[in-house]
Amino acid sequence: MQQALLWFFVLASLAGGLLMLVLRHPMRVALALISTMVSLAAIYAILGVHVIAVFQVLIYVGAVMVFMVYAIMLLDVRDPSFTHRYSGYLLPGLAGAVVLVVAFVRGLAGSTPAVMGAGVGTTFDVQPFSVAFLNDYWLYFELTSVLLLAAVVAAIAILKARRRGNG
Amino acid sequence: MSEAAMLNWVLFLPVAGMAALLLVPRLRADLVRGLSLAVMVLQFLLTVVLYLEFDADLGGLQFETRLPWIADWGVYYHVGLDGLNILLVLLTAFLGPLVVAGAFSAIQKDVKLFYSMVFFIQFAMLGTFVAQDLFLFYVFWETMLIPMFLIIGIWGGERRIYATLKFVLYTAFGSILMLAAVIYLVWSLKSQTGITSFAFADLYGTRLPLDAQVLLFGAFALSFAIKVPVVPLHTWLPDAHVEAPTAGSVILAGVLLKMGTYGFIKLGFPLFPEATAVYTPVIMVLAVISIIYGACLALVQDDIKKIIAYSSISHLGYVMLGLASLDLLGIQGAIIQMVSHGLTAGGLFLMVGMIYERCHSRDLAAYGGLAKLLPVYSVFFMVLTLAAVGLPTTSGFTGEFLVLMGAFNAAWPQYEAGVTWPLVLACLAVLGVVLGALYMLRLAQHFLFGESKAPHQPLADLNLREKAILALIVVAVFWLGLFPDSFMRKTELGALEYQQQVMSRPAGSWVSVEPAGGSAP
Amino acid sequence: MDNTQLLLALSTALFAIGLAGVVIRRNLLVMLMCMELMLNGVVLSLVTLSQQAASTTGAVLVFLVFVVAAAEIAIAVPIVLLLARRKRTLDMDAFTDLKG
Amino acid sequence: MTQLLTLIVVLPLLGFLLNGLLGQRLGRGFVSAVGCGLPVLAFLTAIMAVRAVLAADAPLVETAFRWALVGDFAFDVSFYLDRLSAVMVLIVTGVGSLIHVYSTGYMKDDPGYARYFAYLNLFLFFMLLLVLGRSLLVLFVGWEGVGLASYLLIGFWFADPVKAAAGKKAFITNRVGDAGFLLGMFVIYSTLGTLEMDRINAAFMGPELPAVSASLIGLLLFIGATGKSAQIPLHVWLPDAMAGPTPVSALIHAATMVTAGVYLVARLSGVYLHAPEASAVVAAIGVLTAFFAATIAVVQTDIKKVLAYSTISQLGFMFLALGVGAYGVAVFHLYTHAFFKACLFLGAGSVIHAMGGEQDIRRMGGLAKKIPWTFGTFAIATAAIAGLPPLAGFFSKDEILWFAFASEAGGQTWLWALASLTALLTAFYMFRLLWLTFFGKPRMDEHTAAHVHESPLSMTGVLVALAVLSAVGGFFSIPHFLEEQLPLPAVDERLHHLEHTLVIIAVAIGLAGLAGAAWLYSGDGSRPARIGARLAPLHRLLSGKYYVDELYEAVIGRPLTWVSDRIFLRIGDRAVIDGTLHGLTGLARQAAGVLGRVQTGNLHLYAWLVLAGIFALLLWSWRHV
Amino acid sequence: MNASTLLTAMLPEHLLLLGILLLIVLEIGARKPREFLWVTLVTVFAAAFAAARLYVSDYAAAPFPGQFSVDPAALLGKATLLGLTLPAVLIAGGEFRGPRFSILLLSSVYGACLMLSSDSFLTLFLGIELMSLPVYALVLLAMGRPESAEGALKYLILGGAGTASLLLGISFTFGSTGSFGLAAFGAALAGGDTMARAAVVLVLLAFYLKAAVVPFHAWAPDAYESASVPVTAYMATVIKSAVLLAAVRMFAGTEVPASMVVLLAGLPLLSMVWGNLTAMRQESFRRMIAYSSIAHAGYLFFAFLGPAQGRYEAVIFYVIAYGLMNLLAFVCLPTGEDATRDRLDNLKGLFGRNPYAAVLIAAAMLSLAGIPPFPGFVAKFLIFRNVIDAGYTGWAVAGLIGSYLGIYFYLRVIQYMFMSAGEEAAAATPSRAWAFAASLCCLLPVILLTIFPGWLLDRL
Repeated sequence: MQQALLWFFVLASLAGGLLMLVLRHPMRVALALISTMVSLAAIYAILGVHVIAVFQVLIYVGAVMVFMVYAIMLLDVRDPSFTHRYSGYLLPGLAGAVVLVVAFVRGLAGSTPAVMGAGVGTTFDVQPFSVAFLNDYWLYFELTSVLLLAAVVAAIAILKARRRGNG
Repeated sequence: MSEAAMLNWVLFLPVAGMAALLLVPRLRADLVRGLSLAVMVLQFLLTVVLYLEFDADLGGLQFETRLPWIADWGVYYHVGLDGLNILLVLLTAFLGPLVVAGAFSAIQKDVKLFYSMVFFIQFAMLGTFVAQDLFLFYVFWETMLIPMFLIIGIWGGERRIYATLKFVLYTAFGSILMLAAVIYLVWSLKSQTGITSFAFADLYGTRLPLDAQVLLFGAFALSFAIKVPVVPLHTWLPDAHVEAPTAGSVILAGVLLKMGTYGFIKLGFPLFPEATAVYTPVIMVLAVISIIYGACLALVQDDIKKIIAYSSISHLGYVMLGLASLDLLGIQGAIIQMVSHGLTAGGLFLMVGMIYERCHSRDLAAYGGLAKLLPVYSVFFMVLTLAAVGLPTTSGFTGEFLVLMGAFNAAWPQYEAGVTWPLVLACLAVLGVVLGALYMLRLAQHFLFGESKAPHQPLADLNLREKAILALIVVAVFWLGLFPDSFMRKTELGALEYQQQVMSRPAGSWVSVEPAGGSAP
Repeated sequence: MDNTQLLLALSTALFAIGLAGVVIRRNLLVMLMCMELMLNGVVLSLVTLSQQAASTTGAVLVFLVFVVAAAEIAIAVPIVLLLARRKRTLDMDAFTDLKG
Repeated sequence: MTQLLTLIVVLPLLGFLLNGLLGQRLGRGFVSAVGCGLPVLAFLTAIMAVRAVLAADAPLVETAFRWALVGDFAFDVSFYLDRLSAVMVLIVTGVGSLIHVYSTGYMKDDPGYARYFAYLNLFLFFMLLLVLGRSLLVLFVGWEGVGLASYLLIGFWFADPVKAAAGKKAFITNRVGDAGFLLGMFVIYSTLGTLEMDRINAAFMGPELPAVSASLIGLLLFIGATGKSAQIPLHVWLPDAMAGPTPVSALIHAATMVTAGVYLVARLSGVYLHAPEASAVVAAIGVLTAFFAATIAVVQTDIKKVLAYSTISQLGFMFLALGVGAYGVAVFHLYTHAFFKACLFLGAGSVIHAMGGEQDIRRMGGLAKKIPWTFGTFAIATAAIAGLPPLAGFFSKDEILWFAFASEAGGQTWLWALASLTALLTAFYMFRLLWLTFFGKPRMDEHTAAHVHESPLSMTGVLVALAVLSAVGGFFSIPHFLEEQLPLPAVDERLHHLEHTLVIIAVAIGLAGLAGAAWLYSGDGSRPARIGARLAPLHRLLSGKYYVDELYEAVIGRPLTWVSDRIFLRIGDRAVIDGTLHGLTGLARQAAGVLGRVQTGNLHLYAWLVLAGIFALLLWSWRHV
Repeated sequence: MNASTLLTAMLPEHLLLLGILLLIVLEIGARKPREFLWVTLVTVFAAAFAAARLYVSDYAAAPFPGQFSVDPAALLGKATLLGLTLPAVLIAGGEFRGPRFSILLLSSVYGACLMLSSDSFLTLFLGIELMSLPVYALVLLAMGRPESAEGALKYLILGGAGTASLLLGISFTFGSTGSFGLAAFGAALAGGDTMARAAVVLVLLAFYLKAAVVPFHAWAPDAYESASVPVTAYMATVIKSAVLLAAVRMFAGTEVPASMVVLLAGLPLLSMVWGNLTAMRQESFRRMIAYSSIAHAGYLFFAFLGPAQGRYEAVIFYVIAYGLMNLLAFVCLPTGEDATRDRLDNLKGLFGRNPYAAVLIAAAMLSLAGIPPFPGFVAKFLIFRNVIDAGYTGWAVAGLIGSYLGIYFYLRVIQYMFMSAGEEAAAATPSRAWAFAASLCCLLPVILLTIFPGWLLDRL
């Protein structure tokens, strides 16, 4: 059952990814991406990595994609990129992607990760994760805040530049 | 000042000169000129003292300074005089004031920069000659490109950019491969003995397998041969000479070209004796080709500077021949020939510059019968022409004669042993003597004799400054032609050491080291 | 093919599809989303492997990736807005002023 | 005085320096005093030195200074005076001094007076270096130096391109010879380890012969000699050299410099004695040169050209003598030739002077009465060169013919026959010259005729002195004087009885030449024209000088220029070398363009590059585990 | 872990953070826009000084074991990066209103410093991102250049691809070694299975991309050209240096296995050739420097062929020499409209107008070309010496020939400045005190390194 679900979500996320390449309107692409993300969250849940699954939904779908959708709606300009979906590098790009996937799959199929087999522990429950994060990894917490701070300043700078620029 | 420090003084005086020039206001051109001349004269005088103090009976280095420079790599600031460089140092210091004085009226643009560059190149050239550390040598060797690039490029003629880029790119290509060889050589020394050192003295002791030697020598030789220049690597020279301002040509012909031959004698041959044995036929053939090819080309040029430029190729062919002959006569002759060529070609370029300043043409056909228009000029020109032809009593004869004799002397025993080609080469080289007369007299003929004409008349004959410059050169030319012995005393031990370094190591006695690992791309 | 390999394959596939999307799609916003898809693919691989090893570090890294992705989008979208305002188009092929 | 020889050499050098540096400022008096005084002083010093040599009966050796020391080998500048060089040094300084004196008259009005004397003194300096040098190197210095002085003096009137070109031609032709000389020197050094000529001779005279072919050395040095002494095939420069002032022709191109080759061979007789092949070549070249030059001289119309070819011809005689081992005889002829040829040239100079610069004998005639001193001396010298007894030329030429016939060291009948024929021609063309110039009706224009006048005393005096020497010089037997140093070759006993016959033949030849010329050129001048018309092709060939110049130009000159210009410059330098370089830079430029086009500004492409890069790297790294 | 270690070990970072916070406060508090450049300068200088001071005292500590540690090598790297930032800040004087530029710059430097101290891939990843994200914005902040947003976007998207590749690589590294520690990379490099190989390739690729190695270089010319001069200078020097120094840290003591040599030398060699050739035809100074930096990335990656213990020495020296010289060129560029200021044509006749600047730019170009006696030569020598020491003579020769191709376009700049006549109209540019100070900042160390390269080399 679980395995079947896993397969289902694997295929669903793959389908979502592929759809992103072919759908015409950005909004539909966004929806495809969201479906992929949700499928991935489901996979994480199946794997038992609940914290990540929750983050996936909250941060990606909840924050990032909402932001994207907002941007899409804001920029509802009709231009050639809506009618002509593909750049001049369609064939090389697809060929590249296909051979890359084939290479990855064939290359990695034979190799067994050294970390195999530990299975799911309690590591990924919310509480142990939070404790570990704040005890052992608080450096990253700090750094992340610096990063976000910088990103905010950057975003503001860009927006202000737009206002000032154009000249 | 202590004895040893004096060489450093000589070496760094141009740097001090540059620094002093920085302080002079840009528009005080006369002050710049005067200061430059004063510094150069001082440098020459100091060099003369050095020369006189140089003890001809001591082998090895004198006035040696050895200070750690990049201690971590075993690189030392190591300079000193020996029999091989003493004359070239003297020549460089001698030409310095003449170059400076010769440019007094010719250079009116960016005077300060010009003299700074002259100082710069003087520094680099002296440094190359006196360096006893391969790294230091290489640094000086390459540094030379910078001022020359600017001198030709800024103050040169119409196609100066082409000429100067050609010069730099040509030379830099050789240097790049030499750099690889330098690194490899030092690495070999380290892997053999555990010593990390760039000192010539240490590197002479490196024992390399023949195939490695052949490659390394090839890299060194390419770099040196371009600088000499040896046919067929010579085409930068005529262009550079033609486009360079007078001072540039004088430096180029007077000193810079000797870098190549000096490189051979100081590094190329002694570092790789077995490879030298392999390459000697090639070098001798190329030297003879240079002699004849350069002479032939000089014969059909219409640009006065080009004639002298091609004659330089021919004359330096003699130097190469002498060096490769490994006969003491040839080596000594080659050293003298280097100096002699510096004097004659330098002097001729100065003279061409003087006429160019007056008439703004280098076209041989535009001139004629200058002997009537400019009698004093013509006398000097004739003397220098004849010195270039190698007429006895001039320096040119001393060099050519000893070189040819050396080459022949080296070839004769081989001939008796049944190997004829060296003798054939020596005989062909003698042919260069005839060709030399042919093209130089053609120049003098068109230039000085015949119906009087010049693009710009009336012409003022030489002024006192110009006379003084040329008189000094002429005196030196005759001095070297009539009494070379005093000079050759100073170089004899150096020449002997060189000869022994190259010849004494019996083939096959070297210890093999591991061949280079790694794959080539 | 066991699950780990299946998921790794999926992860690389998503990575490749995302990259291909950047190559072949002309719409700027779509390109951004394809970039996100690449990151998603990578996250999947991270999660799979950390889950196998029960590594908290891996989970922390995934969290960091999320934050970085968000920050990247936060910067990218304003840039896209700027470009769109300037040229009234979202066609990447229109933005080839810099070249050579 | 111990440095006597050095002094001889230095005196003219001093003259050169004084005249060259100060002459222009100090005026003609000073120039004349220095220019003539120092050579005369040198002559006197030379006499003292020669007396010392004769008194001591040993060569005088002096070392001036050490030129160079390489390894164990010293190149010393040292001087060597023995009987041979004594003869030479006396000729050089003696005749030289006379010509200097003559020049004061001849060059009186020339603006380059000081320069002229400076050059002349310089020439003397180098000539003395050549003659006195002990080592081949010093000799070579003088050898090239006289070439230089000759070059400068031929081109003395440099404004005329033809004259300047003649100077260049002389220099370069000499250089060709010098190349041979150098090679010879190198062979000697490489095998014998010395360049000092007495040692070289000694090496070959010693009990054990050196392990080198004397003929090789002999031939190489002889190449040098052919250059300097204008022998076939390097004879072409001498006639052109007549472009210089006439006293120069007399001194350099007749009396002294051109005999340097003869001197060299005589000096190294030790080598040539052991080089029968080389000697044979010398003799053959000598006699052929003598003959061909004589034939050309027959048709020349320029007074100086006739003398020039006669000089070549006479030099040929000297080489013939050298070739058959009669070194003393060669020097003897050199010595007599110096007198009569100098006299002839100076006489010609006097004629030209009188004619206001005219040199063409077709426009002369009947000068005998107008310039009697010149005529008289010229006639004596002509008779001397024609070999009429008892004048100087008779003795020397006769001995040459005899040894050419009878010497055991290479005497051949055909040498004698050809030489005798040449002697006949010599007598003929010399008397032709005499006749055309001095006898018959004047053929010059009125204006010139009116101005014909005898030369000043400084010139005629010298002419008389030389004429006297030409007349009596033969009584001083140089071969005898040099006997102990340069023994005469053995003569085939069986031929001894022919000696007197040959003398008679020789005299007859001289007279026959005289008679022929007299018959042909007395009268209205129609006879030569008729004969000339009948032998038109031959005449053309002879006046074209056998077209040797043209041949050289076609075989060497033009191909050299062509190869240099077309092959070396255009193909070698420009097309191949620079072409390759420009090709490479063009390639780099093009590559830069292509690579620059990859940067299209299109992000899709950039991303694709990343995609392709990942794939390629992965694939490569997996393939090469 | 005690508080003082925490404070001391991260002192440079703390100072930077302090500066950032101060600037934010100031921006919020300021009534009208002001530059606050002094704050930035003092911050960078203090941080650089702190790093240098700690380096001199041979400080080493691990406040977050396995995540963040400092050692002298890292400290010297940080001091270098911060020192190189200083001139970039100086020439930015007067160009940006408001402290946002400063905040972004400081954050970016913060990230760069972080990379040099990272012990785990997490820190490295955060460092790279923290370094890159603000730069995307900085590129865009050029005054009056409509294309700059385009450059920023290209940089961002390709940078994102690089990030993804890095993360995939990290995950594979973890998969094959079971560790997120930086040392795992060495293990993966030494290991032979396909996943380890993929991990190495993907991580390396991210570094190649950030350092602009062909074929992952394409963003660089566009981004460099679109950014303003100080930002280009910053990108060309500090970011490139940080990436390379981080790579050295990541490679640590691992010798490159023979089978990986082509991977590590092939693309860099291609980079040299590509960068040097393409640079020949550029007409924009910044674009030319971009291609030059692509070539230099090639040289720098050659250092990894050499023996492990020489790598750091080679890279740090190269980075210092290269960075100083690059900055020297940038700070001496004539002032003016940003869009025209870096046209190479604008440099024509510079010597006549401003000899000081022309001479310094010339020196910089020659140094970049690797012509002695400038430090660039010593740096190049060091790298190729290491390559030959490791036995890869063939590669060294190829690399040297590749470097030869670059000489021409550097000389072209000198040719423009000294040998071509410029319009005199452009004359009389006032020499700004900021730029002069910046030039001194670079010049003094350059002189020191030119005359006594040993002074630094002996200390490495």
